[in-house]
Amino acid sequence: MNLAEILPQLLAGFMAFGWGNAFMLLVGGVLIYLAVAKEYEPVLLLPIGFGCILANLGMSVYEEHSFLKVIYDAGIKSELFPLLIFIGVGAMIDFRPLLAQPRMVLLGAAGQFGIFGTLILATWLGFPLNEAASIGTIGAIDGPTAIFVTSKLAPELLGPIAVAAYSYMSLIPIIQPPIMRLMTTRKERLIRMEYAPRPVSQTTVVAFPVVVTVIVSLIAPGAAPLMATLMLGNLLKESGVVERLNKAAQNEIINIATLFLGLAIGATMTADKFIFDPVTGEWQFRTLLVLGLGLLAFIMDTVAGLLFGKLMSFLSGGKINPLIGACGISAFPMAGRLSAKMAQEEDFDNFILMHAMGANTAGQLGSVIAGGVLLAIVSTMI
Amino acid sequence: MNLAEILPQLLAGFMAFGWGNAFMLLVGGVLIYLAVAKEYEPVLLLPIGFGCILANLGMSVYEEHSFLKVIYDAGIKSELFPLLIFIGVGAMIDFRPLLAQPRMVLLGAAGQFGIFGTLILATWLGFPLNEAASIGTIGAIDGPTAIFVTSKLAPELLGPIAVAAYSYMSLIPIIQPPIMRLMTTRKERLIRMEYAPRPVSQTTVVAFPVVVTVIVSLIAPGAAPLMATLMLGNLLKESGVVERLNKAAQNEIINIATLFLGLAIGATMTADKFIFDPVTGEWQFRTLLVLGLGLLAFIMDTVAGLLFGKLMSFLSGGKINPLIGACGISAFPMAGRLSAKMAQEEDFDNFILMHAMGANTAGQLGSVIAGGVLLAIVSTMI
Amino acid sequence: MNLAEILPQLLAGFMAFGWGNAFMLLVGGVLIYLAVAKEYEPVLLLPIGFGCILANLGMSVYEEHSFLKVIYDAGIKSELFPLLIFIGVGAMIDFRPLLAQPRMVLLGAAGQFGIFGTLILATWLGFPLNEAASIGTIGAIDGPTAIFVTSKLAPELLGPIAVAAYSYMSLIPIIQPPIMRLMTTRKERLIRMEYAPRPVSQTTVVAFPVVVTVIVSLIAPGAAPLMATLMLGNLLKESGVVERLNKAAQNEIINIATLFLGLAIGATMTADKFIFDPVTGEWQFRTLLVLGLGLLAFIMDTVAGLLFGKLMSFLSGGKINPLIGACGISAFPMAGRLSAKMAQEEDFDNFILMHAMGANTAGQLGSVIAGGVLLAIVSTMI
Amino acid sequence: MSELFSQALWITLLGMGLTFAAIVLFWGMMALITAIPVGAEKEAAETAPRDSIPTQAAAQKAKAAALAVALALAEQEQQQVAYFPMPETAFVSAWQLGMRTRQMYQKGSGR
Amino acid sequence: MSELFSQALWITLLGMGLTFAAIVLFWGMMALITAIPVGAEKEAAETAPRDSIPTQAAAQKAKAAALAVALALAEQEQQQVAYFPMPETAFVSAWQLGMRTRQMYQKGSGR
Amino acid sequence: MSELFSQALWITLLGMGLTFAAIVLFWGMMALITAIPVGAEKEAAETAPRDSIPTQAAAQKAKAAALAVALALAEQEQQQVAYFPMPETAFVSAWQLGMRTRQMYQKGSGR
Ligand code: NA
Ligand code: NA
Ligand code: NA
Repeated sequence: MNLAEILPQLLAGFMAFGWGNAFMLLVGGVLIYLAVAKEYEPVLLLPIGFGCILANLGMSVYEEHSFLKVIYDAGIKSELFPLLIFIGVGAMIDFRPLLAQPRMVLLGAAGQFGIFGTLILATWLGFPLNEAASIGTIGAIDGPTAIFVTSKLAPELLGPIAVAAYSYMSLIPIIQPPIMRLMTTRKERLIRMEYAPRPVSQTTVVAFPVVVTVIVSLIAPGAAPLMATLMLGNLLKESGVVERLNKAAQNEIINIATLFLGLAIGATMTADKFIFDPVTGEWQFRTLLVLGLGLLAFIMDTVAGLLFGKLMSFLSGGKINPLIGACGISAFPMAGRLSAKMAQEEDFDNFILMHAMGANTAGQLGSVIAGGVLLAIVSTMI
Repeated sequence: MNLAEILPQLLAGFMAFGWGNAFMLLVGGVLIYLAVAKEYEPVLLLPIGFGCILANLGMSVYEEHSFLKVIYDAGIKSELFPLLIFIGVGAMIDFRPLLAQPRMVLLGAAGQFGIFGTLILATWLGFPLNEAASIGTIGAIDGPTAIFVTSKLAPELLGPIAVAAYSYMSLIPIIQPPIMRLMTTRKERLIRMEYAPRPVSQTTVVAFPVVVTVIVSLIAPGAAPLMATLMLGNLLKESGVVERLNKAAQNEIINIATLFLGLAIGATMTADKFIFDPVTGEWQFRTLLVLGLGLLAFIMDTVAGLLFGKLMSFLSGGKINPLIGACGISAFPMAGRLSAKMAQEEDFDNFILMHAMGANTAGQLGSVIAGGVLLAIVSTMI
Repeated sequence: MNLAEILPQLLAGFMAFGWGNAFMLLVGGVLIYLAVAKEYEPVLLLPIGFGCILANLGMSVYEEHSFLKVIYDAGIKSELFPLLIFIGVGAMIDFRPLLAQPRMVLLGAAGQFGIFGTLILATWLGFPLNEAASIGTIGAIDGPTAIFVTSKLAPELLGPIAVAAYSYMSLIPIIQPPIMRLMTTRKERLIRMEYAPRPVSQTTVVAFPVVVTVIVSLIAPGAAPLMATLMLGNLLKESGVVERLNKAAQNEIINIATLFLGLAIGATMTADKFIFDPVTGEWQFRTLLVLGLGLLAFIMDTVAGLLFGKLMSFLSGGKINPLIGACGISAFPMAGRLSAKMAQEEDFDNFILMHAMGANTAGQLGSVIAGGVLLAIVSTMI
Repeated sequence: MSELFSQALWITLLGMGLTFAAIVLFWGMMALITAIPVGAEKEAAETAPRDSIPTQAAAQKAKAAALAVALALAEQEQQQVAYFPMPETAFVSAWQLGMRTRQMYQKGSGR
Repeated sequence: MSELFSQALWITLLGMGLTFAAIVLFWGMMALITAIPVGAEKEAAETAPRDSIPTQAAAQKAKAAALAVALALAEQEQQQVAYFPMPETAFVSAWQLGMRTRQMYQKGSGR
Repeated sequence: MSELFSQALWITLLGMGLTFAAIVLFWGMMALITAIPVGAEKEAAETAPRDSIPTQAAAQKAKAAALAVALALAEQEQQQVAYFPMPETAFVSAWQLGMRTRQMYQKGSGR
């Protein structure tokens, strides 16, 4: 027995631990703090933060025998986790407000400009196309879409992109209101909207997810898996005949996938990818840039959505409150509620929640489509 | 940037979509319609129908990077899904009615004739032995058994066989009654059966699944995994000491496995396998043949079961109502209830439900054994 | 068609079945009996017993196409199952009694001596180092730790080690009391302990699992995955903001992992590994030795824990009841309750439950650390 | 007769034969397994009386069960004025059956 | 202007164009899909009236819903004396929204 | 003494040493971690008072808990006339303990 042989092994934990790792432990701690004390998207930030801590203690997804690598390979590399989460999200979405007012769907397209605006900025800053596009997906303002596209185009950026997407999403009530006040007049915010929806039959509600799946798979095959799973979840709920499966989607499947998705993404956040790579001797400023660009993506989305809302308001002869343009960014259902609240702050009797929720679900659809289109275009160019 | 390069990629969805795919979308839509509007086995036909639609939109199990291929490989190729479902099914079955009247078990053997009768017909129609045997398993009238055997012998037929098995099973109340009326006299249907069961002790109920597993594994090793998982589920329930695991079997495990089994099987139903293969230039009439043979399998099972019921009625000196012969086909628990209902239609005071449920659970056992025997014999010959 | 070809296949079940297998069926039956009739750790002994039966009927983890091999590879070889179970266990543990009396943590170290004492005995009996260390882990008196370490060092011993660990753990109320009576005087057992705990803030309770993860990962990297998952589960519960994930950890995740862990471990218990290997012609006396050494491990743990308890009692001037030393062995929460009960048997008004539970959770921590340290040291030497 | 066809016939003969053989074996085993525990019943009754059907009450329970089924069927009949015999699904129905069976026993023992 | 940057502009043009095209297609499809079932409504009403919003009651329900929201928002307002607009989480909130929506309808139909 | 045996002794020495070292480190850390939040307590009390044990009520709760345990143990004692100390399972018992602990606190604070 030779202590000289055993000691390095016993001290392996300390030997591999650098100041960069210590800093990343702090980052993980901050994420957990935000999740627990501030309740910012805790179901994701808590696992991501804990995964980040583990990644810098020798359990990253880059270690050959790490259990987090097993989970990463099984769920992120295979693209299963975002899709499983979408089955659950689909089972929680109600498309009736949108189906009752079909033209609201247009608002779901404008709110995707942030994706492409950010892509332009990122290429201008020198990011290669695959990374720039991945950063752009933060502008989808929809976690699973951003993770699905990024895991195909630039998996090395999964950590910062997921963190940016989910953190800013939880900050929607802070990010959007100033922009909304700046870009709309009080008169516009006071516009009341009539709620006289068409009746929506059960047949329509069941047919909708199937038809959407077919259309999107044909015109944007890149988005097909995302849209298919989202719509599968919705079909499970709306069909009303498979309550067992509906419950499994909304509980077991989404909870397990969410926990392990968060852990695995956090476990990509090693110090050498985020701070300083001792092998190449390079500082990783990209992480900060990603976080900054992500904030811009949210802002551009909101601005584009509001501009389109103003256009629709003008075209409709002032019958549409432009505030609901801000719901087209996705961020379901926070953005929808926020718009309704802004309108009500100006006039206590002004209720636009149903219109806002319609635009918000349209934004969810638009986000997935834009993400798929982006994936398809960029895939051919790299 | 060259549009000529990108365009084909953007139109990839349309380019790969032929009239055959359009037809299969219709088929998927019909399956979903049957599931939702008619409630024909919705927990399976809904996922199968949706999977069929996805398969013809570029997400089949034959695509290299399809998420449904990942699920197919993990659950069907590995044979796990049918076995996981059987754990849950076993936890839902009550063998007490059968244990209280052991001779009822004989009815579980005769009702398997359809398996072999269909095999004969299929070979006569020119199917190779492995495919003929797989088609025969529709006569097991038990989804997981049919899928387990088929995935080993002829995985290319999984789609039509699963669809046939589950659709006809949901049509039991339409298929069986005419045959039952035709083959039994009113006098026979009026036979009342005494219900004086032996007491069944807790020890017996716990020992039963273990002993069955041992016997079947020795004499029909092909059926061992199916019988073992079915009996494991039953043991979890009957032991009464592992309520957590029992609930997991009856909920999480069976629900998740059922959803993904259905999706993955539906995702095998591509147009080139079902309608017309553009590569070989051949029409796939086999699918229609499978559906037709499957119906015959159900009919032959019922006829054989009733004939054996009449034989037992004769041997017992008219103490057994031959209607319960029709429960030996499996199709648990529909067939059991149907027989009881038929007897009661003739005579409102005639209750044979407990006898019928005994024969029905015997049919479940017989189906698994016959499936295993078939698998063992055919495996040596191909 | 040649019967001579088919017959061997049909009789394959009987041909492969030897007297050793018959004996192992009995062993499996006894385990199921203990689980059902005696309720000895049924959630694990029932699946292990059933898995043992399957292993000797041609479905062991050593068979190429066995579904239990699929489960074994996915959950044991990958080390996922013990870790998933620990997420659930962590979500069930309350560290408040320990945090309120920090010095109790010392008792968690002494109770690990059985691990190393057993290791010494096992090497003395001729076991190679990797197997001796694995046998020692029975002394961790914590199933997932023993399984995690053994699956890395000596997977061939998984079956007997898991069976020993769980069986003796359920026998704690029989094993410990005589030793406790023998090693303590009545006067010592009568010592009352003041319960004036420090207040434990919510911040402390949330920070604790994170800090423990960091410390253990640095000083005992071998234990890092175990401690990290245990603490993740605890964080999910204590954070209070991710109730969905907490419930998933305590239900779906732990139940499914437990069921399949038990089955897969049972399925390693084939006759040729446990009784007699017909290839080498050797009797496998090792199994009996493992079971015997395992019992000694429990005894040595208890003795060391009590001795340390007496030391602390002496050092504290008789303010500490040495009985709580017996809780440091882990076996959470049985050992904790047992000590409280022993103290109360002497004096009906003596309540040391909170102190006992503190020492008991300390034992849980100590077990994981000792297991990790053992793994790290032995890994460098083989 | 083609060779394949003759093979199919052989498989049928062998397959049905083995299935019947296995089922007959089951019969014997069940006769045995339900006979043995009469001695062990005492112990079983002490530790786990919850699920076993007591002999004396069985006939009464059967009647109660039959009545419950009759009511259920009558009810179903009425619904079918507008609608054919509800083709329920295997899983959901198995589930329902379990629940219903439990209810039957509850009614029986409640008397 | 670098080639990469020009590529990015092209992607933006193409991407936003396709996204709008898809969404416009959705609009048409939704107009169609919500128009057709008026004929099929009768059948649907027979088999599954549970989830569809009846025309006659819709306006009333909308009012009820609006009122409920108003109350909820007013309530939220009060809480915010001490605390800024609760940044809720996506999943939990989606969940809550579903529950709340159901409650709204329950209140509406309960009147 | 064989080399293997001497290795085992070394492992024991090193292993127990490291385990004790880690546990002592834990002790220090816990002393620290439970000391710090006294300053942070105010904030914690505002946002999350639900789970922390208030100092003033602790002694009272301990009594209540002790009483509950006494009753539970007494009850268990009686059952054991016919039956030895129920060897419960780890998971189920951990679960039960959690429930029981919660109940204890509920009883305590309900007074
Ligand atoms: Na968006
Ligand atoms: Na059958
Ligand atoms: Na221990």
